[in-house]
Amino acid sequence: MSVIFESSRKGRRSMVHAPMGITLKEAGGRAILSDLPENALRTAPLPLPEVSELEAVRHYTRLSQINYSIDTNFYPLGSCTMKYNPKVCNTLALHPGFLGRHPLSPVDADLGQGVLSCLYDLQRMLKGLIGLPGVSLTPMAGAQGEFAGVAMIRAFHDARDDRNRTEILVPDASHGTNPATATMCGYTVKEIPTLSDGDVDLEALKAAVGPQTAGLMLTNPSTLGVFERSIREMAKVVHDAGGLLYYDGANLNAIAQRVRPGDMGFDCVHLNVHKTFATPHGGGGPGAGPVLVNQRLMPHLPIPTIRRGTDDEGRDIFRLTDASEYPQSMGPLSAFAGNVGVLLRAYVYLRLTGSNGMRRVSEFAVLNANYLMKRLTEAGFTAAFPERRATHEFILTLKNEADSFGVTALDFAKRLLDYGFYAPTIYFPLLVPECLLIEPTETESKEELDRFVAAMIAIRKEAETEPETVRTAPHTTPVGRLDETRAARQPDLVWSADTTRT
Amino acid sequence: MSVIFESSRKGRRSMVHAPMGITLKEAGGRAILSDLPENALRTAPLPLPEVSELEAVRHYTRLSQINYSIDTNFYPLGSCTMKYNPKVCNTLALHPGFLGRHPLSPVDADLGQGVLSCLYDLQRMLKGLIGLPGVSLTPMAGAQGEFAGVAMIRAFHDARDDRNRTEILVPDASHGTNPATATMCGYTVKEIPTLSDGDVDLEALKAAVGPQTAGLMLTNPSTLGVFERSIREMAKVVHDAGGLLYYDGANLNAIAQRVRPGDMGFDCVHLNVHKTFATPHGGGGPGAGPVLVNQRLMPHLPIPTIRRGTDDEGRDIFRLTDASEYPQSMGPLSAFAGNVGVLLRAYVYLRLTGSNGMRRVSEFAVLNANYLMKRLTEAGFTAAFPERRATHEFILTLKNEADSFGVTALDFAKRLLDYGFYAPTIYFPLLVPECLLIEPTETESKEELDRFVAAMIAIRKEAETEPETVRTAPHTTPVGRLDETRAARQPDLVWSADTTRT
Amino acid sequence: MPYIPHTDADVAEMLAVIGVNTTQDLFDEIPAELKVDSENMIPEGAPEWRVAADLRQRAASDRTLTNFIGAGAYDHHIPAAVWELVTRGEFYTAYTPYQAEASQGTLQTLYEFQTMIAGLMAMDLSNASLYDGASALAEAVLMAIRANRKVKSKVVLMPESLHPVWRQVVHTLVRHQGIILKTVRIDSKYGVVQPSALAEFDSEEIAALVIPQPNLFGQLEDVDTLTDWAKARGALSIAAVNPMAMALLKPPGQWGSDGVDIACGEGQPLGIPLSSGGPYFGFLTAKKALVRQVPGRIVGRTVDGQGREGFVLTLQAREQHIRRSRATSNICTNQGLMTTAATLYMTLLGPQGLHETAISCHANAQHLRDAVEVVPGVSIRYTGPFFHEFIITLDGINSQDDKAVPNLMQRMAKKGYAAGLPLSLWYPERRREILLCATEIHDAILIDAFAETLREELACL
Amino acid sequence: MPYIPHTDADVAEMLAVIGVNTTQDLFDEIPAELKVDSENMIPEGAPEWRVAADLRQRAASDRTLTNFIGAGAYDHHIPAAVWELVTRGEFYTAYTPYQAEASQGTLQTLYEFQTMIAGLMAMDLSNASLYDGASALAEAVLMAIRANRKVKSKVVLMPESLHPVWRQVVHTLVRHQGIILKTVRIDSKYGVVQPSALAEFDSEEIAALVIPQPNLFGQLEDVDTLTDWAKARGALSIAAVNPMAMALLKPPGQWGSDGVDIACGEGQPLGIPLSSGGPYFGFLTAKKALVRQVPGRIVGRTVDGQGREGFVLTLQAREQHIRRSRATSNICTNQGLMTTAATLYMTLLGPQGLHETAISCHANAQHLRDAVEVVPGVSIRYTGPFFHEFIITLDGINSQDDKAVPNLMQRMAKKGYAAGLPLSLWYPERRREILLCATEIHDAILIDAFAETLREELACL
Ligand SMILES: Cc1ncc(COP(=O)(O)O)c(C=O)c1O
Ligand SMILES: Cc1ncc(COP(=O)(O)O)c(C=O)c1O
Repeated sequence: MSVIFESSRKGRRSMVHAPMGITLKEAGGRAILSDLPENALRTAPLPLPEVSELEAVRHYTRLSQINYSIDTNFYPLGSCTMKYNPKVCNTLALHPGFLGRHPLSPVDADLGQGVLSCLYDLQRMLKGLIGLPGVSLTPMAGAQGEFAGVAMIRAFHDARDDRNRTEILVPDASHGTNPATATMCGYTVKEIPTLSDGDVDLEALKAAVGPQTAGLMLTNPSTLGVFERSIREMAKVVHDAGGLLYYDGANLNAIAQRVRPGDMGFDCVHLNVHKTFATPHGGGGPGAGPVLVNQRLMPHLPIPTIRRGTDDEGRDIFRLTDASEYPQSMGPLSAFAGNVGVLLRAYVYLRLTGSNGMRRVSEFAVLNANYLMKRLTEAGFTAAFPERRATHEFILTLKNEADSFGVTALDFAKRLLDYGFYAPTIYFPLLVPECLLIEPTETESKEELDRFVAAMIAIRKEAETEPETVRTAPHTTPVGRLDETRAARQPDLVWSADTTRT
Repeated sequence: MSVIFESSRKGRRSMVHAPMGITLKEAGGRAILSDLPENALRTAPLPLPEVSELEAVRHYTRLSQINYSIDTNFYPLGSCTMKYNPKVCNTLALHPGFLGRHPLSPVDADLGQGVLSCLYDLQRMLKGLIGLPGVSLTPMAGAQGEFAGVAMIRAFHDARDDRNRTEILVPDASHGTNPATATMCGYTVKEIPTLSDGDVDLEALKAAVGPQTAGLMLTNPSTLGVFERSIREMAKVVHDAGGLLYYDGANLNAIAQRVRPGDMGFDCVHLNVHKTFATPHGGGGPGAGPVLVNQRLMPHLPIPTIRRGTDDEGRDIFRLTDASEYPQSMGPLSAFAGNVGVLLRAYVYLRLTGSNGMRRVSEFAVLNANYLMKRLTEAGFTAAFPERRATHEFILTLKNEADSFGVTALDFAKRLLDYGFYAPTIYFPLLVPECLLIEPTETESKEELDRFVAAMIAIRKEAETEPETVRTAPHTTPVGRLDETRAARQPDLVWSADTTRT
Repeated sequence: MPYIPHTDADVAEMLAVIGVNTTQDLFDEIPAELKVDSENMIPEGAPEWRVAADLRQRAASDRTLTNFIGAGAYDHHIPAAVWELVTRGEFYTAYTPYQAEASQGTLQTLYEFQTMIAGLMAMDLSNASLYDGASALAEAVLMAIRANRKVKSKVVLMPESLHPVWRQVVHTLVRHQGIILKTVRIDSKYGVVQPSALAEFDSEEIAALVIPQPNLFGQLEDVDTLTDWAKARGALSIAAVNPMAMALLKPPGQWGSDGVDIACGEGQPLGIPLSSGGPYFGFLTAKKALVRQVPGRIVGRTVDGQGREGFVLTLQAREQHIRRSRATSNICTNQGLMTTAATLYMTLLGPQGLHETAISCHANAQHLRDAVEVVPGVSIRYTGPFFHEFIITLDGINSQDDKAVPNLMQRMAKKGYAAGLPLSLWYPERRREILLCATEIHDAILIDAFAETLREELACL
Repeated sequence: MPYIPHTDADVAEMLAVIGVNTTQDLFDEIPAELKVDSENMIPEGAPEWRVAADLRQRAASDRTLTNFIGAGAYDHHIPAAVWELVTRGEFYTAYTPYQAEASQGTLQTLYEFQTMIAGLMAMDLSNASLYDGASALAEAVLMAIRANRKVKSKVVLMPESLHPVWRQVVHTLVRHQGIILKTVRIDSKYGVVQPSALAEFDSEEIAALVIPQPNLFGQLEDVDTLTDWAKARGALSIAAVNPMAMALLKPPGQWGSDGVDIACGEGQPLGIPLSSGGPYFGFLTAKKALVRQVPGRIVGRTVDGQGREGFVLTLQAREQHIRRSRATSNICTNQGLMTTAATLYMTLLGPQGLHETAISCHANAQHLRDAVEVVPGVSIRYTGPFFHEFIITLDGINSQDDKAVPNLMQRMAKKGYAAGLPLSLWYPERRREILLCATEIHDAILIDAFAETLREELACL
């Protein structure tokens, strides 16, 4: 589709969005600005599109229609937990009372208690679910939760003047945000290899830990779609060396209400509410990444958190904590209190789903993944860890297909789009060649999974008989396979009137 | 797409919509029903689809995507005024305060004044716009407004014991609702022919009126897209014969704030707020059809209307009138007060657009229609009334094209769909052969009109060079040309599990 | 501040193409003496922010009471997904689906709606909506008169227990066609029609009988007897029902030995907000034999040239745009979007959810009755089975006092309650009676608090 | 009550395929001693109607005050079309657009966003969002340190007039990388940085200078001088600006002789609701030369095999999923949907609408200043140009009294006003000062009523 700027016409506008109801010229123009020095004013024209409201509505409605999304397609993107995002969570979070409140608006027993009581309740629920006593909701996504976690680990060591711990350990299958976060916190990163059964190599871990170890970052179930069976031993190894354990909660959907990261021995946890608690991904965000900690990290939590107290008249009141209550806090992570609107949606989800419901969530997430893995392996595909149970996700390796037909995981992924499915995660984790990381989630029906299996089988057939069809896929999307190399070599990042294209 | 019932699976459900949060069995089942006689209870299973919320969301999201609509396509459907429906009208009408109010909720100076004050203001605005002193907002669409109007005309004659007026006159180009309404009100219908210049045949009208004439129903501008120039004479003819004049307001967009139906001599008017005031058509409704009347019809207005008064403490109060205040009312037309939510949207539109804005609406609606007519006739198409100004719409006759290429108005219409345009109204009015009634509305840009002209030219070219393409259109829609004859001959109106199709 | 995209340059170009100097010239066929200038009662246009601020304030001032009123409009929870989807632009801004191939979304949804509502009523078929329940009943009466070729009479019977405004609407809409509406009285203990009341019409030719279920007072009519009585007399039977109730009670298609001929009603309980009374939608379902007498749009399934299934408006020969003065009705625009909402509502609840919602309404209404019955000064007006509403009598109130109940209602409103509908609104002499309603959202806590407040306020009287 | 479609029959079939007896067997790799039962602090699930009723009540209890607070979050009108479109499922429920061909809606919107925000800042390019303004500034600081190869120092200067929480967030996020943050003081009359304050750093090597515009107090900094000073010192300049202000004020790309190197800020004023502080979004724009140092997602335009234009995530070699520990940032999920809202906001307002909105904010802020200045006991704290907020001093209040201003605020809240931000929140010693803000929605009537109430309440002190 043509970009919005190409529809722009000089002088076109929506007068309902003229704040004074008249044009600037009619209003007396620049006179209003007489107190501003001439050289402080903008002279460069505002290069925004000039279109009518109808043109804008049409343009963005049509753009939306060319997106795949959970609301329109099965979206088995591994590690991303693309489950149904209940509409009611959005509807309630958009209530004018929640939307209109300024973050610094006065708080007393009659004011601001709606949103703060929800956040307080959410804090309590998360503590129960994770099995850790301290919580801060403020991180704005998983990666910021990771930052908060590792920064707390650092604050903990620093507070004890234990300054020689310079290293963070991560499994080689870890998500890229783990090592990137460790770097941001000033650590060097050491990768621990994975055994052929998918578990972390415990011996290698033992060999790697030492007085330089600040901590270990771990996902469990891991990004390989298996549960680390020796988690208790691993925790002991790290703790014995004086390090702390960080839990990356991206995969919580597999174990919610069954195993608590706190019980596994983790000192610190982040959650992705945009995964486990079904808040929308919005084409890239916003999410929220609350962090939970045990007693020893509690003093270092990022501020603010929500506390319950009483006002001068003895009435219950929920309020934000301030720096004076957390003198050892690692600091604030945002200008206000994080992605409150996202947290509200997660809260609604948890209220609806409830304790028993979350247990069913993990039950059916795991059932769907194991069923899908079994159907696909029976159909001749190769699982990366065939001897293991799938968790909420599992990995196929298409190495055989690549070798036999010259059709790669990327080609399969693109061809799946033609069949109406979003593609699984590809080429992650890096250690499994030609891999697809497939996560169906609990909200998909058996029929949908069966359709996916049928599509995979059909594509393999095509790979055999007409590989070019697969190699040049997709064919039914609004554009064909896009040239990523060109995009990176000749970056075209903003539109301009004189950009011409062939 | 498969119908929702085909996705149904026995026992599937969304538990969040179980009102008690538990299943009926858990709740103790039929015990609750012990006070209801067994033979009063339903035993037939409820034949509703059993799907998950995600399946429902996907199904109806996808269904929506295969609709053309104003938000996605130019929709030049003549007589229907498919202009942009401002989003803000919807957003404000959906405010919880408006949505949650029961129609019989108590009204006093502190209660219910929000919605009633809006409706009262709307009544005032409409009176100004139309130039008539009486109004009732309650009719739920244009056709019900027509019923109200003709029933008031009848009530007027009856009240004077003038019982021999048995006939309603309508032009032969009139909309089908006009004669159908006259019948519902117990009148016989006489059609008045149209002259070749598009005006009603004044001489024929003179010949037709008489003591049997109850009234004349007229649209001006007419459904032929021209302004009846002799409207004052027509009014005189009918009035002199003791009949009354009814104005069908479907075409008000052409003359808003320029000519008032009251000044033309009409006694009674209905408006289509879903045309002139941009409330959505919703795939067929709801609309609203307020009626306006002059002094002599006022006692007969449908109830309720909104009045301003004072309460016991002297405070201003808006309230609904009741039958006791309108003893000669034609009666109520709905269980409550009509389509209030639609009227609120119209009110918001009028507040935004305002007096001067409505004048610009008619200015640009007429500019667009005349421009489009000129461009198309210059391109070789035949206007039905080439000597006349277009109003907000105009008629092309494709008789030449049908004769030369064997390609009909229907074929053109279907082929336009392939070009991304909804089709104009076809074969209405009936008196113009192979006609397209084209109404662009003021909210479309010149570029969009130019694209439409280009498509029409391209299709005529196709009609010449590859007529089969046009005759078998559409080709790019989710289904091809549908067999309407079969639909009517073998009606398949409800889905059932054993309906099989080839 | 209208929504107009034209730039000055556009206007100049367009005028040049047309060959006129100003846009005013385009209006030169309008007689000069008719033209008006813009002055009138419409205020100047305002920017969006200003109108939004004003309207939000007005909406907020309609503070919504905890509502115990039913009487034809019911306060159910609507799953959020319903209106999130219904207001999608592609549904919301489409027209009546004249061009079927470009309107399959709307058409298929309507076909699914027809299937669901016909199934709920256990009838053969349905149209695609009428304006509201009251006007749908009027259309059903007209349809019955057209369809009944067995009897010559145009007498239609409507019980006293039918919603009085519905009776008036029917009267308004059918009176010009020679139809005679007669009232069947109800008994004073059960609030329903007894066979003896029907017997009064034994000697008359009757064209149709209207049967409400539940009736205005929430009481259940003996629908089997009424349906069979009509049939035996050669009259058509017309059910006027609450669709939510039909998820629990026997549906009209199964009343009596053979079911009713036409079943209609108000669709509001199926996912439509209260919204001060509208837009709602009327539904009308019928036996197969009557299909060509049905008013309004009907969607049918058919195939395209390649045999693919698709949906179209069908049987249009019944309608005003084809048959003009001989159409089955003058209806054109109906309440389409509301049926989209109802389709989503029924789909999301599903058979079990809808059934349980109806049961929950009933259970809560029982609780409400029990809770108010023990309030001193309150008694239950009628005996016999009821569904989700019932009448109480305030025994302590002077039956001549016009002000007592309205005052009580105002005081209850100050406490946050719409405390039921005073029956005197429609029956001036029934000054001590109030119609109360509960749905699935009136749980025990809410009801007990309400009953307590009622007790307090009655004690102050 | 989870969202799970499985029927009992489905489960049985699926277990049979897998070859286990119960779903519990699927968890058999989890050490038994780790397994917990469901008891914990999460309550039982509830049906939608019950949760909705509770949440609506809580939301309504957050009664929204007429708001005169700014301080980093601004109360603008948002055209209704923005959120009607943003919440369409296809935008709302898509992931980060890894599969470009199935995500052109999101990708093209982001490309348009990048173009608009870069244009507003008069910078060469933009990323596709960061978390919020404060964290975007931290990323900008990290980026400047990476990019500045001219100086070896890691000293970054931030003026005292920069939002204090932003300063803390920057500190939190950059402190572990050896970066030294130093504060540039402001003068007490104008509330801005003067050349003399910069002169204090004349002998130091500086890596970057942060320049807020307008600053926390609403005052306008002498951005040209500051930008040129940085350039002359070999430091990179980082603008931290309010994007609404940039529709009126000179944009960072044109500050000084050559523009700043990086311009970032809080996107909330561009169509994002206040919502208790989030989700908002941070934006970051830069000069072309710095493109490979930019953190976060970037969308680029390219072509497919047939030469059709399309959009992809690009320059991914900067990012954590490729470069891991050597990435430009750890950010993964950003605030995508918020930029969709901003794109729509900027599109609907257009160049004229945005410019006029900024002017209207300014005009109303002037009116507000004039209206409160004449209230006895109120004086204006700073001299010099400002944009849409400013500080007042309550002269009558004892400067040692901790309670006076909070009490006043509470009383104003009872009258329906969020009467500005007490500066003591961040500067405990500034007990008599309040930061006040007006936008386009604070018209003269609203402001005059506010000033009158303030007068009354101050008179009672
Ligand atoms: C395993 C894992 N860790 C961390 C993250 C980062 O979370 P976020 O994208 O919320 O920053 C992800 C997200 O994809 C993930 O899958
Ligand atoms: C000229 C004319 N009259 C009357 C009507 C009927 O109005 P409604 O559809 O609102 O009942 C229409 C609608 O298309 C119309 O175009």
